[in-house]
Amino acid sequence: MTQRLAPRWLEAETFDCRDAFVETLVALASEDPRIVGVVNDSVGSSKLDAFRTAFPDRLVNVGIAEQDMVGMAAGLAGGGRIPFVSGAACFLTARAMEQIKVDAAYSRNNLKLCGMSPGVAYGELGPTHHSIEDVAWLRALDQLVVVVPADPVETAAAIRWAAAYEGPVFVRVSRTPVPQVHPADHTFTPGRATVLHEGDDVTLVSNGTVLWRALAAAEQLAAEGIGARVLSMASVSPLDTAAVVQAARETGALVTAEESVPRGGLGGAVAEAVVAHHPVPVRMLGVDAFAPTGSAGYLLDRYGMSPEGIARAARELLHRRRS
Amino acid sequence: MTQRLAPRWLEAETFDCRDAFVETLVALASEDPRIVGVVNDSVGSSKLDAFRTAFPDRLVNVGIAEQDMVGMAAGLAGGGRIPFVSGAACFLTARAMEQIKVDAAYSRNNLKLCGMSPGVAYGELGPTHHSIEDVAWLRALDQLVVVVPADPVETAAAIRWAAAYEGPVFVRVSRTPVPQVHPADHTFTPGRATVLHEGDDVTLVSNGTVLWRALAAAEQLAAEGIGARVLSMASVSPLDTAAVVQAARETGALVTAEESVPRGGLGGAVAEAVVAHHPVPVRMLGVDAFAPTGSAGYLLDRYGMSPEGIARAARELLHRRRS
Amino acid sequence: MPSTLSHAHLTLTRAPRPPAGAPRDEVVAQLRETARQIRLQDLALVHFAGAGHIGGDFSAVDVLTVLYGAVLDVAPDRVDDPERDRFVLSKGHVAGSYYVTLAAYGFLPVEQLATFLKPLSTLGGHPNRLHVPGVEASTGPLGHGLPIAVGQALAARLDSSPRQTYVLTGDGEMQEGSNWEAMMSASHYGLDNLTVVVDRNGLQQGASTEASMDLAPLADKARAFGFAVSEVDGHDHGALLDLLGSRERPGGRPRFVIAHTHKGHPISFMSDQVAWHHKVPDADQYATARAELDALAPAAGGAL
Amino acid sequence: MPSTLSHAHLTLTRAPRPPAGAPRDEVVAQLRETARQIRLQDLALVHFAGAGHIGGDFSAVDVLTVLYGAVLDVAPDRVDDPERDRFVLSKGHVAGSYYVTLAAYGFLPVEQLATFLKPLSTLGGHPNRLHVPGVEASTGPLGHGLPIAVGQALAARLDSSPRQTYVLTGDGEMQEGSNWEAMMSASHYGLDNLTVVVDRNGLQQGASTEASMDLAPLADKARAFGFAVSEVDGHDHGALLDLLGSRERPGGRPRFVIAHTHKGHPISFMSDQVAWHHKVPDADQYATARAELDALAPAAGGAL
Ligand SMILES: Cc1ncc(C[n+]2csc(CCOP(=O)(O)OP(=O)(O)O)c2C)c(N)n1
Ligand SMILES: Cc1ncc(C[n+]2csc(CCOP(=O)(O)OP(=O)(O)O)c2C)c(N)n1
Ligand SMILES: [Mg+2]
Ligand SMILES: [Mg+2]
Repeated sequence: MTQRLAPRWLEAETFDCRDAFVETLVALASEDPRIVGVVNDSVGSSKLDAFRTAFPDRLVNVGIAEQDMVGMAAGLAGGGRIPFVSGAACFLTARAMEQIKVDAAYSRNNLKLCGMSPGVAYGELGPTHHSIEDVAWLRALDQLVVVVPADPVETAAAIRWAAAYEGPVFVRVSRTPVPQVHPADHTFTPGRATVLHEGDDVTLVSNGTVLWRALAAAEQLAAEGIGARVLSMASVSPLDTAAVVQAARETGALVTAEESVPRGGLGGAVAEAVVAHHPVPVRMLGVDAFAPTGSAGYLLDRYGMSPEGIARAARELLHRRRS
Repeated sequence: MTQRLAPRWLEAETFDCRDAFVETLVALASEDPRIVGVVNDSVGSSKLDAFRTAFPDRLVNVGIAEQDMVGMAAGLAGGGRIPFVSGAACFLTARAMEQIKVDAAYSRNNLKLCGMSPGVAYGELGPTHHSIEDVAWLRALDQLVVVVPADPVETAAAIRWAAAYEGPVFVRVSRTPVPQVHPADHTFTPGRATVLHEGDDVTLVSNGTVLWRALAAAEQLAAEGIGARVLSMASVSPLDTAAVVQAARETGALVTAEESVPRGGLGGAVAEAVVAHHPVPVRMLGVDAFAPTGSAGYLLDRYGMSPEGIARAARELLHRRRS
Repeated sequence: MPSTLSHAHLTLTRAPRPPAGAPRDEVVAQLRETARQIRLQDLALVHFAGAGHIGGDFSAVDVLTVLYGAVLDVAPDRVDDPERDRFVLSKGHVAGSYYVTLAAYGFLPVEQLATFLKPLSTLGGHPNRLHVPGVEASTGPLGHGLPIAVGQALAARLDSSPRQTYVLTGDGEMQEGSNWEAMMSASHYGLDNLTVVVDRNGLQQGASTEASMDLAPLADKARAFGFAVSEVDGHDHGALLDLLGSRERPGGRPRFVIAHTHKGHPISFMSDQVAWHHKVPDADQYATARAELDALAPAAGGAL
Repeated sequence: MPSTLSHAHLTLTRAPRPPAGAPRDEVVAQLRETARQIRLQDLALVHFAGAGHIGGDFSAVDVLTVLYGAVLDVAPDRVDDPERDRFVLSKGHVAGSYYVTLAAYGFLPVEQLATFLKPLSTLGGHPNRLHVPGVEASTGPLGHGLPIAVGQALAARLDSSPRQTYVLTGDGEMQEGSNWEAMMSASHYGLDNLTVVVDRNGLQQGASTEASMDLAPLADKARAFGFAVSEVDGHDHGALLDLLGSRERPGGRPRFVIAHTHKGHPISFMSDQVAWHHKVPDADQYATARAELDALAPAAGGAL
């Protein structure tokens, strides 16, 4: 699937974004004593060992109990702490959905919800451990900022921003290896997208572990003379509606690609912005069903999100528009 | 707000859909001994007293424990029963989201999840008791049929269909009084919409307690010479994509109106279908934020879904398209 | 349709907190009278709003009054003081009696009570921490308050602060698993700065707890989850004051207080009647209930 | 990267169910040997797949073997029989040992085990009831199995059927509130046809249960929630057979069996080591573990 990748993607060093997450959190916590970690027996799976070593008293393990995890974190916030709640995205979101709705979003407690290994990152562990719905679920909630960073730089930026922001945030943190796609000085701003690749024929909107794949697709398309704009859209809620509308206006067609269910997810968000302001064709790629057994990489390819798959979707969309 | 309503809406008899729900369930249960009710201290709020009187041994109260409610229902299904799980939509969905994902959708257990008093039906009890996210949340789940009936006829039809269908279903059942909008012989088919009012200038897509308001809006628009097609879309997932695309093609603009968050909800579903097949402008109405204190009717009006509000949205959309 | 609440129905006056060192009898008498006033005012709120949860309101009023009147280290001018005590009303459906209690102790202007459940009022059917001064947690869905309170108590522990956390839950509410997760956490972390009070009125929404989903033996459950358990008459202001007011703490263990109460107490036709979970008194019932509460006024020589 | 599992590594042979009336000693010996075979096969599965949860696999194997070998009224040709017993593996992460157990008792072809975790295999990291014959519930998220089992047991009760329901949970898993909701329901409905077995290995994912979130006193908790509690050595096939195999039921109360086990048992370097929750044996460790299991073969005179 990757034979047409430009060498820089094939040779790129890849990163586990949990490392950037923890490194950033430790640095922030050294400066701000209010920061605490809250986990559900998930120190290892969140790679929080360094945090625990540095701040043994500021890592609260609630055991395997996700409702209590978010509820207690709300109480810690009420006591002036800034809790970073860190557990597998699938259980954090589905098991504590009502606490996220009421104790985080509605109550606007200062909670930072860090969904580890979202999407299909758990690969062969299967759909019970996949978290393909979290983006759609949490985007439906008023007041909550939903962030899907694409690489270690953006993960660190999102965590730094979240610590400084006074309010509830959900950030996905993936274990799936990704190359660095953003410049080292990249910052996170809610509701602000970044153009990572210029083009006027079609736009690829992506984030998370799929963004590098979209960039690789854009390079393939460029080689064929198709100018694909790549919009890096870590901020799913609020969405950068202006950037989407501008892309619709200037490129006339969009492909979205995400490691989640596009129904209501990034794809849905883009579709809603487009029909509200400048209707153009949108093709939504994502993991739209309970996946069969396979690794994360295998599944992303299978659901049409190999670089080649994304490029093909763009080509088909352009072809349909022309015909 | 309702001064321009045609007399038939002002004078119409209104119904609490829970009555049709229970009446239908009792009738079905008399014929099929596999049917059981499962509640979370919600016999009264689900109006299930008649069911309990008729089948005292077949009404399982799990207490105030929603995770257990859905899990036990899955076990009852594994024992050959057809459980109708009935509790306030807000708690049923948010509190048992992971059980709905895993035990209902992923496992395809034969569960009928009946979300009572969804949307803003609980009025002054506030956003903790509102269930404006359920449609977006459950639509994100693979395998689950999501139904939002509009009146007693459609509620009964959906419950009858759900009992006969072998698989997981979510049905909203509202307490908010609504007039009958469907003919007495109306049936429910997943993925099938019904045209309730003909028109070629604009389409109003709606369901649930908002549908009669959309019909009233269409009558207002008709009086002004604007032909508004009204699509009754109880089946949110699967969606009747063909009907939406046909409406987009034939009327060129759509307004969606629903008692839920349109982000990812009915509005989102329509937006996704439209951009995939025939991009046209869509205006999405719904309860898109945590609502202030107020009754259900007050809040629906406030969020732009009085008949006049819906008509206004349609007019604005047409105006924008023409300019 | 009841007419709307007018100024004449705002009978509540602000209750002074008893000065430190006041004799116990005086304090208890004052708490008893304040509780009676709170019930009178809450009754009017529910009657005129045409909605509310008067059964659970009235079973909780005495605990609320003792907490706000003599136990909690809180005050209207210190709602943001990090060192205030924390109180979480987990049974958020009794917002009516809670708002009245907050008004009695000066957290809300009494006039604001007239907006209860009105369009755009900040006094909605469940307390909202962003809109109501003194409210620590937005509640309503059962099973939220106890985990939050455990977090509050743990925060105090992390701060090495002596501040205390109290939480009031329903008994039916203890069927929620989230509460048992929180119970386990509280004892795991040895939070002896936490007091859980259960409003043990034996009724939930549709029936008795026993018939709905039996909680018994509740004390054994709490003990097995590591709590120091005590039981008390939840309408006895003196007993509540002695128990809740005591700053003695069982070493390393959180406290679990089973407050035996009656839903709808002390109204003859409401007490222990499940229907009054959220029934609204009509004009006759309103008058009767008022008369029964009036008869309990100190001047009338009555007692709750 | 381990090489892939080949036919030569499919060492498992189908274990016959002991005939009714077989002497206890023979049955126990057979169960012990089957458990050893299951461990050998599971070890290969995890080693070659490069993933799995071998610690929890090995603490659960003996309970699984006794249940499928001598207790459950189930059979490969009766997986749809409404009157079969029900078993729910709530600690779904030990799918590896569960698949091997199912293969040992004929629910799956042994060859199919070679597909464990391979792309598109039906034998994924957690059991799927739609794809694996004999699996009653799709599990993986902790805290699902017990509520489902309570529903199964209640269904039997509604049918006036003698069929039994068994569920195996992790001990860390008992921190989930959903389980305590289910415990309360089971005793409220008097489900003496339900047996909850807790794999009490004292470890969870990151540390001991004691350090993570203490469950003690677990027996008291279960008793306070209305269960008849017994404790047993979870690696003693005879004791498990006597306890689980007995059809005597405590009148009106569900059973709670605390099976004291060791994670990774009986491998010297795995036993009671939290790291082996989901560590994968490398080639050397694989060889050593095999040798240790081989030394326990009946011919070698060993015993688990
Ligand atoms: C999670 C959740 N499920 C259901 C409800 C609906 N509900 C509101 S009050 C109530 C009964 C509460 O009983 P209890 O806790 O005993 O309170 P009290 O008797 O003091 O009113 C129920 C079921 C709710 N508010 N939250
Ligand atoms: C709801 C949920 N939260 C977290 C996890 C991640 N997880 C998988 S296994 C495990 C530890 C389980 O410990 P225990 O129940 O004691 O099982 P055992 O020791 O028998 O392996 C955890 C936390 C999960 N599977 N489900
Ligand atoms: Mg009660
Ligand atoms: Mg364990």
